[in-house]
Amino acid sequence: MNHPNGQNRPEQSKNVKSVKDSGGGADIRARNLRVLEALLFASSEPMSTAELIPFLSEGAAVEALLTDLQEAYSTRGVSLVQRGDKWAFRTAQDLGFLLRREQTETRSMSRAALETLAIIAYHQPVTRAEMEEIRGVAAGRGTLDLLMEAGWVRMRGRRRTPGRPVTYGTTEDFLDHFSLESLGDLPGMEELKGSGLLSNRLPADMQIPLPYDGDLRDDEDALEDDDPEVLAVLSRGGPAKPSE
Amino acid sequence: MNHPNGQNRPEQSKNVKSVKDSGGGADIRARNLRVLEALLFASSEPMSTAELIPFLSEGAAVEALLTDLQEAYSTRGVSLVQRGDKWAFRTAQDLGFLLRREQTETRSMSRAALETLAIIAYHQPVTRAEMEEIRGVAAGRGTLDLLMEAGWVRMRGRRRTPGRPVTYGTTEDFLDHFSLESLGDLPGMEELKGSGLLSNRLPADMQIPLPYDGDLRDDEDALEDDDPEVLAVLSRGGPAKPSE
Amino acid sequence: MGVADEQDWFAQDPQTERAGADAPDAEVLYVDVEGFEGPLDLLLELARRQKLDLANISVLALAEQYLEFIERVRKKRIEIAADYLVMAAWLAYLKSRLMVPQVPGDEEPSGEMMAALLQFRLKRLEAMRRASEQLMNRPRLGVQVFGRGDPEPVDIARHQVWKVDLFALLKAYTGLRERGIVVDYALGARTVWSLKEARKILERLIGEEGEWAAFDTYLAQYLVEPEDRATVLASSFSASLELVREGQIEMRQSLTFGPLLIRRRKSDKRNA
Repeated sequence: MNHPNGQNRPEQSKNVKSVKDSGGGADIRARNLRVLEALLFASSEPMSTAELIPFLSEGAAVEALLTDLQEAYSTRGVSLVQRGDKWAFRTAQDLGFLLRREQTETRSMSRAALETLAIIAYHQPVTRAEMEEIRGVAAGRGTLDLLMEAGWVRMRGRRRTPGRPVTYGTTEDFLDHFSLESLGDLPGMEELKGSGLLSNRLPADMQIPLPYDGDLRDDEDALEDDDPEVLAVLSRGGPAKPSE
Repeated sequence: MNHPNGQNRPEQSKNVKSVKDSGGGADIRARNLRVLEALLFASSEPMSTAELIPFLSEGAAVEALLTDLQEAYSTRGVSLVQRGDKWAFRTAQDLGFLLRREQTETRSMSRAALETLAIIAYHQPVTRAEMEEIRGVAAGRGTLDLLMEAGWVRMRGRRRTPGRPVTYGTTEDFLDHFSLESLGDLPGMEELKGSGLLSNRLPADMQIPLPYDGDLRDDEDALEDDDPEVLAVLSRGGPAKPSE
Repeated sequence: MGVADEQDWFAQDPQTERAGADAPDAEVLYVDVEGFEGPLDLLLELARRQKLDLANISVLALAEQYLEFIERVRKKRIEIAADYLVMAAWLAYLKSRLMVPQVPGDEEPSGEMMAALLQFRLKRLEAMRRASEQLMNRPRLGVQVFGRGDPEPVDIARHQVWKVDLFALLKAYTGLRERGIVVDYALGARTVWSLKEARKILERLIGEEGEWAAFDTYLAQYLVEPEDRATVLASSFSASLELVREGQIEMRQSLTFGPLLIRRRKSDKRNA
């Protein structure tokens, strides 16, 4: 989203009615909350704080405002939720049974695809060979394509090991779809961490990697735009922006 | 949105905690408000009370609930608005500017457009046929449209000749953009020669006309508002006020 | 624990509803192998029949069951994927390692290590399988949780700023006007003296005189047009050098940038 032009800023601050002595600060805060409300309500996609800040008053503490707003909506029919680094309004989870709609997309997803998705989510960054090792079976090319097309999985980079295999991870859409604030919210995460089952080695080593969707790791290289594997995905009609 | 299936209704009423004497009523009301909130938030279209009722508790006063909700949101960044007999959430009116962005892009003009503009500037009032004669090339419709969209060219009137062709001239914005106080500031033949823009080897009979952007000339008729060509420009997304 | 009968498996297996007890054996088996997502999946299923808790399974019994199963499938001449055979070979090796005590100095992983590894992989697969189920049971966007159904689009007003100045406008205009009258001042192509031409002219001009004369004076009539000067002088001078080399003329210059004198070589004429 583009930043507003310069004209909006002064208009915005002038509009704030600052009548009472200490009322000014409260008014500004109230206005910032309204602005956040309006922006997040109007968008169907989660928005980052960077996208929101330009609309707030100078030096506004956006995180604190968002937390306040989240609190204000905690008992309502819609909630303000955090999805990775972004925020969005979503219908309250407890009303799900009431609003439930049929969805065909995931119905058609094979057990293989769902297992692969779970492996990527819990083991990321993970290579295709590692996925195959965990499932004990060769992964069809179609499975990963399907997950990338759904927008849940992306290519992250290339592992700095012989053959430079592509590493995969989940996307922000994945968090949004499964109502997760972060990868730490993945179900059973604590238990899996404790059991050492997220390791590629025997638990004897007790080296427990956590799922990681941050920047490239030391052993990952960035994907080039003209990377043959990226191009192959694009030509198969995969996601246009795998690194988004 | 689909109506809930039959199973939901009983479950829904059971879920309501009705413990206290009058507290039960308040709980039901709060829940109904939450449900309305979620439904109206998630709906892709405004919803009628008839569509909302099946989701509410038995005998709920939907109109009163909607009015309450409207009241609750009256100071927020989004408002509950009534559209006919339907209801929807919309960005608060005073925050509409949040959803408007200005975007400027700098472009250079094609030679055809520049030449056409120059002809109009020097030869105005000028008809399309005359422009084509001077340029020696048929003018694309797009060129004139572009110049009108840029706000530099306007339709002046119609020439009182067979076919009553539209005459074109320049606008105030044109003068503004090129920092001309008036059309008289456009350099004449001698100045053009002096600046080296025109060579000295011009035929004796060549003339650079004196531009004219005054009132309608004797051979010009005013354009009517419902003139088909004016309407055609408007329908192509041309300037709303060509004579501005 | 003994080797389970195949009919037992099917009776207990919730995944293979298609395989009825009365179906022909071959078909049942075929369907069943296809029903598994690879050897690890098959092992996991076998392990589940043995014990619910993977931590307490007998890996040896598991290996035996697997090998037995594969053996029976092969006897029925049903093609099975290489993955299953590789696993069978590994399990056969595991079985041998488990049954024969480890010799000191043996570099190979012990049977116990291998068993632990298999157990780990089975547990990990089971964990991921459970995780995928839990994931699908999360409140999902578009199923139980909804975003804004009618998002309000951002209205982007695009302004085009044209990069045009008065000079460009005037240049376009004058260029256009001049383009219209291009015929009137079309000049002949620029003169270029070729060496051959220059030599011909020079030979004619020098004639038979045999007197010293300035190079320029010979060419005077050709040097009137300023734009021709360079080509006339350059080509004539080159041609004159050629004539000197052939011994037809002589050239003389008494000081730097002084006048260049030229005459037909007399001796040359005499000799001829």
